[in-house]
Amino acid sequence: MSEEQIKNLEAQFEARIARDEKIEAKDWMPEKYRQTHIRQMSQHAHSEIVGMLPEGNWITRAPSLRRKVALLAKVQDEAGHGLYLYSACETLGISRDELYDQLHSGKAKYSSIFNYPTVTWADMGAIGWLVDGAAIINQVPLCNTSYGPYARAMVRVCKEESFHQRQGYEIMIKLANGTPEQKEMAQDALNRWWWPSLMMLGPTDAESIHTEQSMKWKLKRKSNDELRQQFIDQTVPQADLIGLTIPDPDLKWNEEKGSYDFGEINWDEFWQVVKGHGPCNKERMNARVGAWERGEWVRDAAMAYAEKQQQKKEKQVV
Amino acid sequence: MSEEQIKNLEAQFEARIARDEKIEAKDWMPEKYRQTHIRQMSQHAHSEIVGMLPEGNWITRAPSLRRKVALLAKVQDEAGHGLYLYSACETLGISRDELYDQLHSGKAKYSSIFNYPTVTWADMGAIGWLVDGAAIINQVPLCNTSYGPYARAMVRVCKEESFHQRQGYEIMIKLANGTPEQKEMAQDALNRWWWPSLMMLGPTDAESIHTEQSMKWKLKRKSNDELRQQFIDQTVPQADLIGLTIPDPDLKWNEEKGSYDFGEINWDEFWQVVKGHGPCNKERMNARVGAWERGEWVRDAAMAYAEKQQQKKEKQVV
Amino acid sequence: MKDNLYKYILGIADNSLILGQRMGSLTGHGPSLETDIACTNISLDLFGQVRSYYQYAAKIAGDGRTEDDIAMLRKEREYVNVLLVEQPNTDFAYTMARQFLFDVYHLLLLNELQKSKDLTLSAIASKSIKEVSYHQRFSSDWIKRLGDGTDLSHQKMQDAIDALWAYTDELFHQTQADKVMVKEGVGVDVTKLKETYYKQVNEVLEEATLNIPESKYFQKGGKEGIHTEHMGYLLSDLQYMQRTYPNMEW
Amino acid sequence: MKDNLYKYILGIADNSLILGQRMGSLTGHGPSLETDIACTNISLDLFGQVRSYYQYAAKIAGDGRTEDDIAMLRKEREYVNVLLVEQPNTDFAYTMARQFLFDVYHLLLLNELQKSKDLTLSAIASKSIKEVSYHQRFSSDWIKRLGDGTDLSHQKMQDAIDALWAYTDELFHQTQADKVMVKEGVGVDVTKLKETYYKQVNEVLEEATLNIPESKYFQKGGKEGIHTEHMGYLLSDLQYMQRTYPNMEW
Repeated sequence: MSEEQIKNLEAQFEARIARDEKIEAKDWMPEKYRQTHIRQMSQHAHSEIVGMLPEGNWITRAPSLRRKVALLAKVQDEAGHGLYLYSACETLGISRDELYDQLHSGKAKYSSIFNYPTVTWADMGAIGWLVDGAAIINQVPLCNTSYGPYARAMVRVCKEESFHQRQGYEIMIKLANGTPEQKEMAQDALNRWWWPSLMMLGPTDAESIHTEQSMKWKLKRKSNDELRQQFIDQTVPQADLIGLTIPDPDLKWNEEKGSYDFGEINWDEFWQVVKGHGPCNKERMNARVGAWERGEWVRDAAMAYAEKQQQKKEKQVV
Repeated sequence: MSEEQIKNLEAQFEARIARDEKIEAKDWMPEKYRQTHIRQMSQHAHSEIVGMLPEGNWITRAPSLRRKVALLAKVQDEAGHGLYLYSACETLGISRDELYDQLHSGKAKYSSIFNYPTVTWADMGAIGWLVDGAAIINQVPLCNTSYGPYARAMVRVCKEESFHQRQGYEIMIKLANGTPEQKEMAQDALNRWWWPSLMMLGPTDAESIHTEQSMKWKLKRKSNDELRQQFIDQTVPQADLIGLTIPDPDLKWNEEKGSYDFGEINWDEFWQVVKGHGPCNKERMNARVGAWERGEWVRDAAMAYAEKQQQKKEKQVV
Repeated sequence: MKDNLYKYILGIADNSLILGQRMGSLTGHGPSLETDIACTNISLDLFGQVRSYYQYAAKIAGDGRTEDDIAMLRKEREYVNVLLVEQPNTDFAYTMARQFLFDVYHLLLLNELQKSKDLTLSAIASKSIKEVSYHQRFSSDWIKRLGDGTDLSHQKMQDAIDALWAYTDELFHQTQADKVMVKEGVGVDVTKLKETYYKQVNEVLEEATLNIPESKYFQKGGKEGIHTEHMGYLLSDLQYMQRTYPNMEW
Repeated sequence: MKDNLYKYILGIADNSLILGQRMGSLTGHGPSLETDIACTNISLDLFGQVRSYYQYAAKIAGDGRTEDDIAMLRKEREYVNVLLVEQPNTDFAYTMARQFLFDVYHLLLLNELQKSKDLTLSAIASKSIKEVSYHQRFSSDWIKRLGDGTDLSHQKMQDAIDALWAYTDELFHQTQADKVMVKEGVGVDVTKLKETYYKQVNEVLEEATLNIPESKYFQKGGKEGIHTEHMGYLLSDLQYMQRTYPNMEW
């Protein structure tokens, strides 16, 4: 194709997006669009998969059968989200094995929040309430993103995430209304997860790359700082309602701007975790890589069996 | 050597034993004496090593620090016994690696009692009281056995075993005098360990091989049935004293013979366990073989390091 | 009757509890995302069934204990699951072999339990059959895939079957409570399931090119609460929260 | 003062408790009988020290709690051991690296603690020094053997050192209680041990032909009771009996 032809295609492509048309897998798309989507969607898929680990840590120890069932169902949903998102990603011409390889080699990122340990049962509440809460704020706009397979996956993901978020908050309500020990456990979890949750919404706009392009492609509709403000404004009253205290002495309502002012985020910690030196980065990667390597003979066997079955069928046809 | 010379040596050898002289490693001995001793001593050593496993199972869960320390010390003593006994065995010209190989391949036996699981904390009491109790009855006569290195090892072993036995009984006393739950735990442990302990003293005299020869060499001084009777007569009053019931409805004092009559032992169970089909035979062997295989690179490294150090020394001398 | 019914319910439910716990602990660590989802799902189904059984048991006991008290506050000697289900997740072959050897039994049991005179048990059984049929399909498929996959997978699956075989016979033992409940028309006579069980199991093993173990030595004890040494550690985790924070709502 | 002293004692004792628990669980599973004996012995020494510390802590607390209550009935968030000692027994290289990285610190600490104004702490320290010197000799020897053994052992030991290095810096953090106790002449100023620590560690690593990790990223949290995910499982076992059978004598 000549440079002009490409420019032409690009212009048509951008016009389609501007008209809110969905781009589908078979459609022409600029290479950068493809790459950006692979990066973001796979990062999202990896986050679901790695995100199973901190919650999986409490499955054997859930305090009641009801909670155990709910936790299992939640972690299973996350695996399901991983599955749709990997599938959506594969429509862009990359295989699941390549995607795993990027995760296992450290080339692909996943949400840093999952590099914190789940220390008590209350963390199951805090993750649902805060982490899923922040995730929803990030993700709801993606239900209208330009790439069709991603948008459709996100519709399903968001519906389930908001169920998880309510479930997490409900765990916190129960603890906050429980014995003094339970209330303390809830407050402690909020103390530990609050700041990492704010960091989940990404670096400040000044530090954020990719944003402008992402806005155009509807991979992003608000800036990180806007999303963070939205999360805080939504979450503070929820904490108040159940008598828990946000661990930020600088937090206060700003009548004028109609939202909360809040304290300085420890960005050094953020970058340390992003760069692979958070409390559990090594554990998470060891768990994923370990599962993958231990599973190799199983996957090989499944492949070999499928081939044998195929051959048998072919023989029968002959 | 001529046949006559050998006969002569054998006669002298038997005479020395008859005079209660100790045979030492460097002395001439009949091949059968050597083999029988290797078999018995290694079996004894293996029993100490495998015997660490059922008790090791409760180290992380001991109910008090005092008991945890005592249990660690006990298991460490068993490892120590293993060490002396292997060393004594090595004096007969077999290497530790060969002995391990016999254990790991299933060629060598170890005491069947260790193929039962330790199900509750009370089993730590029952093992000390009953298993070590039965072991002592087996072993005390060996302090005067004819082979010097074995006899000397046994002096040390027996001293420690009788400490362990008292310690085990003391655990049972505490439980028997404790809460109803604790007393029940103690009784349950007695119920489960009683019969296997009786079996520990070996098959009935009618079924027992090697006995006559072993008597002559002072590897054995009383028959299995005599030892069993001694164990029962010694243990029943100890159970009575702390209010526990021996789980044998046929047990009763026989005034005439001055000892207890007791019920039928389930010899089918005995032989099933001996043949490798007891509740934990597989687990025990997997644990030992697993530890050995996982440790191979460590032992190789220690060897390589020692060689390097040796070479350095030699260089310095040059 | 009440006491025997209570015991009878636990005899069924404890198997699902312990197997559910084992499967649940694999979540996130399986050989593929698809198997992870399936194993989590099996765990979820089993715990769902467990809740129905223990809620009923709690009602029968009528002493104020809840489903969670029954699930998490008994002593090890009071759990009456078979030894099979408490065996560890040694590798994926063991996990699938354990699942399969239980599923075949489980489905046979539920098919009969549907006919129980006890309407609650019969209802739980009916509700569970669809789930357990899926479990059995899933585990049978993996027996075949691994048995008739590569040389390595064949060997691993054969090892797993050989090792776990010793725990199959206990499935068909009857406790006193079982016998009473069978007489009452409430319980299933498990001794009658044995032949069909081995027939069905052997068919799958054969299709999977696996040898049917010949050993006639079996392990037992679980139904009398005498468990393997794996059980204590499983319970330490299962009971941790209820023991550490007693009498609280979650 | 009383409260700070209590916290200060736990800050020392909890390290020995958790490391003792880790080492104790290896008994019977080590690479050789000799290492089994040595590791059991280290565990034994550590628990012996733990008893002295907690007995003293119980006296200081003066609220009727015993050494066992303090050892086994706290919530996870109340254990203040450093993260280093709770790291799992991944393999023998990790076990020895963890031991070594702790022993060097431990010996430096006890040497200073001997000079404490608090006579009980000073006495416990004096009594423990000989034991801990032996631990350090044993673990240093293994660092050298594995580091300068075969290629495989070198790689495994380097991996272990690299992985555990991130947990060394926390040894030299001070809590509020630490600072108060230092001022009182009771506690050891651990910040002053840091330089010597890394000097001694590095000497051994060099002799063992190992690279000294360059990472400047460290983990912390243990001293504030925020542990790694390994800790909960360790505590489930440690606390099992005391939680299951409360208020009993053993």
